Amino acid sequence: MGEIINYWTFIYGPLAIFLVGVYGLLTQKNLFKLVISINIMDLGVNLYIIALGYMDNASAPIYTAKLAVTSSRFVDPVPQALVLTSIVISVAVTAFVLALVIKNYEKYNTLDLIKIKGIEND
Amino acid sequence: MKRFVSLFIISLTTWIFFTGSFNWQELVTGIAVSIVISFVTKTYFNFNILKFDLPVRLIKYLILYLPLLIYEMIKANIHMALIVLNPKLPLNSGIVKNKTDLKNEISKLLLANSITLTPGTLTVDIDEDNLYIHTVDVDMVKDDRTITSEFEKTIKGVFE
Amino acid sequence: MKKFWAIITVLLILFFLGSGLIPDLKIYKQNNLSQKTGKVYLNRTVNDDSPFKEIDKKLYGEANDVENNAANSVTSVIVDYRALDTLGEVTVLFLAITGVIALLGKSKKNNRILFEKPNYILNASSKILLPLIVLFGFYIFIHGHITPGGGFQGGTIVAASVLMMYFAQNNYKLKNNRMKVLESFSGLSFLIFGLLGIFIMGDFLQNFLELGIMGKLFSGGLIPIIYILVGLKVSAELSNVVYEFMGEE
Amino acid sequence: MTISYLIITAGIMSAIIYLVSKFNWKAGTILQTLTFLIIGYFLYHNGDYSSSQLAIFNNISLNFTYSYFNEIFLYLGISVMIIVSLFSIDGIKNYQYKPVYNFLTTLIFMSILGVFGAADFITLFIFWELMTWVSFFLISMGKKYSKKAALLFLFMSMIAAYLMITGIFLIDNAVGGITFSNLINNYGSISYSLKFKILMLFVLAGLIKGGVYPLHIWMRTSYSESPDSFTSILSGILMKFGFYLIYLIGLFFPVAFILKNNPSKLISELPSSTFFAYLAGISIIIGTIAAILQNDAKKLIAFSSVSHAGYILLAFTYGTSMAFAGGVTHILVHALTALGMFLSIGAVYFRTGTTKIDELGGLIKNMPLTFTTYLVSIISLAGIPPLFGFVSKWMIYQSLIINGSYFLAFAAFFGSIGSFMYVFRPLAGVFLGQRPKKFENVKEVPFFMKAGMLIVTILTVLFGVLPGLVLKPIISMQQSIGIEPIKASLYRLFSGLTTLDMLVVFTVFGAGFILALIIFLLFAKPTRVKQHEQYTAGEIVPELQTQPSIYHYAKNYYKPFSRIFDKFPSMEKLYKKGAEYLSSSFGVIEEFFYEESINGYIWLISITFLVIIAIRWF
Amino acid sequence: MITYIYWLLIISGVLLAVLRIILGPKLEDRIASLDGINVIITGAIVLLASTFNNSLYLDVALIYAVLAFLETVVISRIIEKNKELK
Amino acid sequence: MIIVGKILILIGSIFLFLGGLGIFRMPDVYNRLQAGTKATTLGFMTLTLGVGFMHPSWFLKCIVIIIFIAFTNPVSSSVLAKSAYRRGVNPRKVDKK
Amino acid sequence: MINEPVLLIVIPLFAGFLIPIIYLISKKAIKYIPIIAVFYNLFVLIRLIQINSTSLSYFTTGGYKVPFGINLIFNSQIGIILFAINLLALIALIFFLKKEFHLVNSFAYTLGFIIAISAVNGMVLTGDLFNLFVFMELAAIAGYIIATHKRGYYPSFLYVIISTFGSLLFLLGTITIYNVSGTLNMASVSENLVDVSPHFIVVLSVMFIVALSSESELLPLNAWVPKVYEKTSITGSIFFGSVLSTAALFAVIKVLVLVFKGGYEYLFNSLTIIGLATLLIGEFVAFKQRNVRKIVAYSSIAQAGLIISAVSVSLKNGTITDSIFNAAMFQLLNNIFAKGLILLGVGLLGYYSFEKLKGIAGKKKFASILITIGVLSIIGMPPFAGFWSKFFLIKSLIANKMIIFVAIFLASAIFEVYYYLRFIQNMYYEEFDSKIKINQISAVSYFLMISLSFMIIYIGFNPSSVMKTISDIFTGGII
Ligand code: NA
Ligand code: NA
Repeated sequence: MGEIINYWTFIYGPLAIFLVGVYGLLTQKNLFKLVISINIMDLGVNLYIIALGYMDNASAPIYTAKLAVTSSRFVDPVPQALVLTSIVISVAVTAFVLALVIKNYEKYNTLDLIKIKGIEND
Repeated sequence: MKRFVSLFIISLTTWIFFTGSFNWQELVTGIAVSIVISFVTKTYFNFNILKFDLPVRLIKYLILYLPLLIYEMIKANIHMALIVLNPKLPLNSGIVKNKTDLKNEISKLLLANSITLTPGTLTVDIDEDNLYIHTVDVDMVKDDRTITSEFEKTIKGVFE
Repeated sequence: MKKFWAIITVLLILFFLGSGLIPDLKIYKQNNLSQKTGKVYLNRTVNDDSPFKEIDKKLYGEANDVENNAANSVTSVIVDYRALDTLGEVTVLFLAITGVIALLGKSKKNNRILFEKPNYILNASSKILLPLIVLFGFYIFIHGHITPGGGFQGGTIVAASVLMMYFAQNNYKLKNNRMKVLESFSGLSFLIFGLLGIFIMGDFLQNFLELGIMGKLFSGGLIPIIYILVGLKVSAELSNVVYEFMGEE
Repeated sequence: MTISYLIITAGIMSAIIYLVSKFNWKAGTILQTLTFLIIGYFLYHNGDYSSSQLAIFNNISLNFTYSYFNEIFLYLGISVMIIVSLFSIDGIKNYQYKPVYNFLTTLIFMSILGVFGAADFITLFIFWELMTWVSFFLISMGKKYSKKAALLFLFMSMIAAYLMITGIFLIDNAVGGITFSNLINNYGSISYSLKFKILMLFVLAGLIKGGVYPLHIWMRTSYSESPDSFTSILSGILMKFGFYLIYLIGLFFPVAFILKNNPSKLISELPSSTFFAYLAGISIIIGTIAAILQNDAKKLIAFSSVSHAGYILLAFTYGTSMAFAGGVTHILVHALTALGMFLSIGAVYFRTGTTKIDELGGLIKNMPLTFTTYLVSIISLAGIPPLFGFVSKWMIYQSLIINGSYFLAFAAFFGSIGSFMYVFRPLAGVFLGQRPKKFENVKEVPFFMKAGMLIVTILTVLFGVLPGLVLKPIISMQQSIGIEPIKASLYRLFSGLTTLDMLVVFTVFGAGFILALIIFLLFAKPTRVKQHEQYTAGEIVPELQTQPSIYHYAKNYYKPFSRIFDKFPSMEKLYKKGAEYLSSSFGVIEEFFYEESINGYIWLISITFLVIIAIRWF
Repeated sequence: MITYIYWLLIISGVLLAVLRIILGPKLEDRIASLDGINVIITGAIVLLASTFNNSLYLDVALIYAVLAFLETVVISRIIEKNKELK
Repeated sequence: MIIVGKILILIGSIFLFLGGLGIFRMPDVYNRLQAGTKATTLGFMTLTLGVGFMHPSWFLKCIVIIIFIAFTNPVSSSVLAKSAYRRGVNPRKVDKK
Repeated sequence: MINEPVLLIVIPLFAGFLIPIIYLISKKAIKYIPIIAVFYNLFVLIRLIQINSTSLSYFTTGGYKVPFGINLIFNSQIGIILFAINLLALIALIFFLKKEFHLVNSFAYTLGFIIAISAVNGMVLTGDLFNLFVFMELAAIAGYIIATHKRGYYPSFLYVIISTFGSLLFLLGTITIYNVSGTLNMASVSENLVDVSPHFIVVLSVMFIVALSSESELLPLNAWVPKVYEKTSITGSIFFGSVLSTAALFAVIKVLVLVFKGGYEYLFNSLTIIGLATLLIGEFVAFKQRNVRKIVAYSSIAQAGLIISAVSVSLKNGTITDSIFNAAMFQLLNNIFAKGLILLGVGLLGYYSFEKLKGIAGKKKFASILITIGVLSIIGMPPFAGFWSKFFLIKSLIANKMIIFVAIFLASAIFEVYYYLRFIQNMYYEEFDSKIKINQISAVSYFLMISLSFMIIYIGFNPSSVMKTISDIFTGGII
């Protein structure tokens, strides 16, 4: 039972969030919603990273005087570091792509994918 | 210069609170950071704490104002809790205008915040010397000093 | 109908991904950290001969023979072991922001949100909050190596204070040229410290300073310096974004 | 002198000739002729079979050989080049870039030595490609649309090159080396299917170069658009590169290997030889018909080349000793006759500036030698005794008759009949009939051009009378391979059925001709008609003065005939249609993969993802 | 045991406020709820520090508090300017 | 000390809960702010103070946080209230009488 | 003099960080910084190529030993590939500064470009999976900016979405790999990736196939390529066509070689099929285009497909280098110059559609000849460089009995020859439309084109020495 819950937390949960984003990309026609979908995927990936770094009964990997005495376990610092990098990068990309959405709107006066494609092909 | 020093003192004090230690490394860094920040933000800071009697006032303030505030806050919350927990939700709310004699910006701000944190009142806005306050029970407000007067005295004593 | 198929597709992918990854999750949950790079990062024994060995001495406050003395292992990873990533990450942010400004900066000029009336309370409180928030931001990135904070968080807070000022005071204007200089300066310093690492020790971004005592502010060698630079850079960058969106020419 | 030295010499001389031509183009051209002559002399003088090497790039060395199997081709190449060069001493007067032309033709000479003298496939390929390049530039130096033609030539050559290089690597991989000797020694160890692949690759490459239907599409434009003297090289030699390749891979190697063990299995060893035989038949027919329909003398000859390429292929696919020899002989025949025709047409162009049949006429009086050359060439080409062409056709027919194939016999017959139709037309249109006013003062071409044409004429007649001159090396080639050689003496040929004595034939035909001449001179009562009145029976037609060409009797010469083939699909149109069709169907692919919305792309990605996983999963 | 009570109270407080965000009905209501939630969550982080016995979470709480304050202020000001936002 | 801390935390939690309940139950935005701000601020302060009592070494920092929240929370509420007012949300009057 | 490959990343970054300050002083002065930086890069590269041997060495960063720190991999062959990439970057840069600097936002574009060079170098050099992700993102962001240079907002958006999709999958895979192998160092991943279930490998492989297909221009994630190529500036097209695509392909190959080198037959089989499909579809679609940029875009896609399929064929049996692999690397190198030359040349002529390029060779003889050299090289005409890559590829494929592969390759090559020659025909032999304005081409531009042609011809005449210099890139000290 505990195993199953673990799987759900560590694999299916984040992946499901990731795939909600994919679903958005599959069905949404609005540029803005596509960006949101990408962000949902981002969230899923980041959660996945954190989840894989998680361990039971372990604390944040920061040495403090107290911890040194009790010598309790630390979680893996690598995923935490990676997720920070990943978040910053995804924030940067999101900022840029939102600016692009705005420019697309200024240029085509619509955010509908199909309409923009139509205008683009003319 | 006065602003700078005021700001520096505030910053350094805050730093010490943040770090919670008097380790020399932290202090040195704190001083350096405080100097930088004071220098950068002094233009926007027009509050002078360099008054000779400030420590005295501050103690007075702590003794007089803080208990008052806490008392009022607890009262406010119990009052609020009673309303919230009452199934009938007994409300009689509205916005009223109250006067203040405070001139200093900080003082007015403190007044407004204090009011917001106390029974059934919420400061919505301030103009020259009026406060617009939302109250849960408008009938409680007798005149245009009812809400402000309690805190005004204390704040005036400390900051003006 | 399309949505139906989308759901089916997504569920199928979920099935394959999930069930493909599960068996090995089990394996690696059991011996979780012992065979991972993370272990040697935690123990600061990368350059030790047997990297996976457990160090049993208490690190805090006494260990001086570890590779870096940053109490926060995540910071160790970010700013020391994998500092090149961080350099890239800082640059990603820098470039993305440049791009955003290039795309929108011009068209958004003169569009500043000016309020008919300033909010008195906000205006007054912002004057007190500005130095305190900036101080707090500085505190965060200065202590990045011993607390959970770091350059990005601290920088964000500093820039947030600029945002607050724009919303609180109608006549506030950021001196963005100074910010640009700060941004460049901190970026360049990052690189220069990295290059000094090559000159002095032989490797890019290799530490050449005293490590200090773990948990103290002056510890971790280059780590706090780099993180402060990152903090300054992020502060300046994000402030510039605020400026570009809020400021007027 | 080994071939490698000769090639180096040719290479060096190309630069010298270029420089000399810059100074004085005539001197340069003469130097070129002398160079070719001397190189030819050296090859002949040190006539022992030999092989040699030449190191070029870091680790590629070129191998050459002068041997029984290639000597005849080498001499053919050198002779053609000598004749063309001689012709060019006067013939290139009107060309724009004479030094470059001389330079490039010298390089062509070099590539001929390289291709025919190669002892391994890479060497062959390198000189083949050199030839492609030089030809590309030479073709594009020609007329208005020459560049387009050059491009088409390049495209087809590229395809041929790809096929060839693949075949070369297959050989390399199969026998561990690319030298001919290696292949001969290890031919037996190659599996049947691999042999088939190699054969198909090389034969296809060869057919493209040789201009066999339906891969002939580059020939028509290349022939008609390139400079005239180059056209003669193109059809005289370069086209033969293709057949040399087929000869090597399809014939020589199987022959060399199989006949050592089991002489009777030659044909069966050539997979799909029937297919190629039929292809050859089709090529003959189509080439003939198309040639008949052409209005431009050069295009006409180009299509005749398609038809004759068919003959060569037909002979090769038959693979008997006689057909083999016939094929090789026909290569020589076609080289000589094509040379003669192109040189004479070139001579006409040199003086008149056109090759359009219906713009010309009546030049027999002005240019008698040119006329003679053309006449001798076409008679030879049509396979009429007693000229050289008759010999090769006789050999091919003999094998056809022995093996009996109705369609092929019909094709060969049709080709011969057709030959009469198309070769006669330029003869009539250019040299006979009305002479347009502007050509009244046309003179015979200068000395060196005449000399070139004269040599061709003489050789055509000489080889016709004494075929043994060329059959001797072929026989010795066959002997050294180990095939039972054909039986032939200096002027006699023996097939299983009959004996051909060319001397007798020549005497009979010569006697007949003289008899006819006497009868003509004694008894004919010709009425002289002014040249321009013959067509209108004395009636004055006003348009005749302004547009004489529409009343030219060569105009719509084979109109009724061409009407039959009006609706017939042209291969070129077919290719064009095919390309259009491909283009539109590729449009669908583009729509699917690159013109979707973002959702569409993500669908594509997701499905790819699923498919790849699912295939492996279950 | 008492820890569970703390968390039960805090989490139900958050949930109630979240419910208000969902129910609205006005934009202002949602922002007000968000503001409240933020304070509760800040408190929760402080409590987390106590539970994990790790003072580092206090910094996190403070960061959260700063950002939450700015969030409310900025959103309020924006909707004040753009009255058409609903 | 620990006991005091625990009790303070309990009280704080209760107020935080009441804040949430107030936000949920109150009829309009002003009243929600009233409930949200007051109850949550006090709850937060009490809770944090309790934590500070439980871990004396953190006390100073807890005070900083308390001051910060006590200072900013009314401000933000006020800003939101004013903006709501400017947007034309009228305070609802519920008359008992 | 320090000889660390990391300088190739640091120097352009340094220039990039310097630009904002300089920009405050003088808006024109920022022109010179990137040029100096790339020149210096080339200088450093020459030095590095000289002192490094052909065996693969790992350069540590931060003083942390392999495989725990982030390592850069370098040897003289990688140096040469990098040199070509940087050279093309320099050419694009010079062209940009001369011609396109004033067009839009010169600041952001210059910055984007110089940082892109840093990112591209990082992609080629890094030996760490996550670091590769960071550099890929950095290059991608630079790419997004460059893609918007001519207001191509929609293509850029498309590019962002597709590329982000790819990089998220890559991240997912990278983290999964870290979780099971405990390391991010490419070479050591492959050693630790044992005892995992076959399903796991399948999922992981597919994740990587799809993830890497975006930057390497493989199906199914390459839809952005033609759109972006079409709508960007000349500099942008060279950047995408020669600089970014090469680096990305190299990075992908690096991941395949270092991470998946042994026993992932299914991965390589799938990649071969995908690569060949990409090749065919790319050539088919290019066949129908009548716009040179689109032609180059699709042919670039096709080339990527070819290279990837050749590489995966050569990796299938677990051996890292063999002749097919080397031929693919040779092809990679050749493409840099040929594509760069065509894109630059056509960009200089100023028109992309066949309609407008009709007969332009008559007016712009020299430029047309130079373009033609590029085209002939791409279609594999001897003696240009491209011929030899086809030569080596066919030779090695046949030596490995990949007859079907060769057949597909040859079929696609014929399409390629056809449409490129059609382009040449259009340029040379059609009637020039006198309404079309002819652009002046400056001496600098000619110089750039000539230097590219020179490279093509040089390789064409020294194929085996060049081949020898870049072959066996990944042999040597793999830990
Ligand atoms: Na109140
Ligand atoms: Na509040």
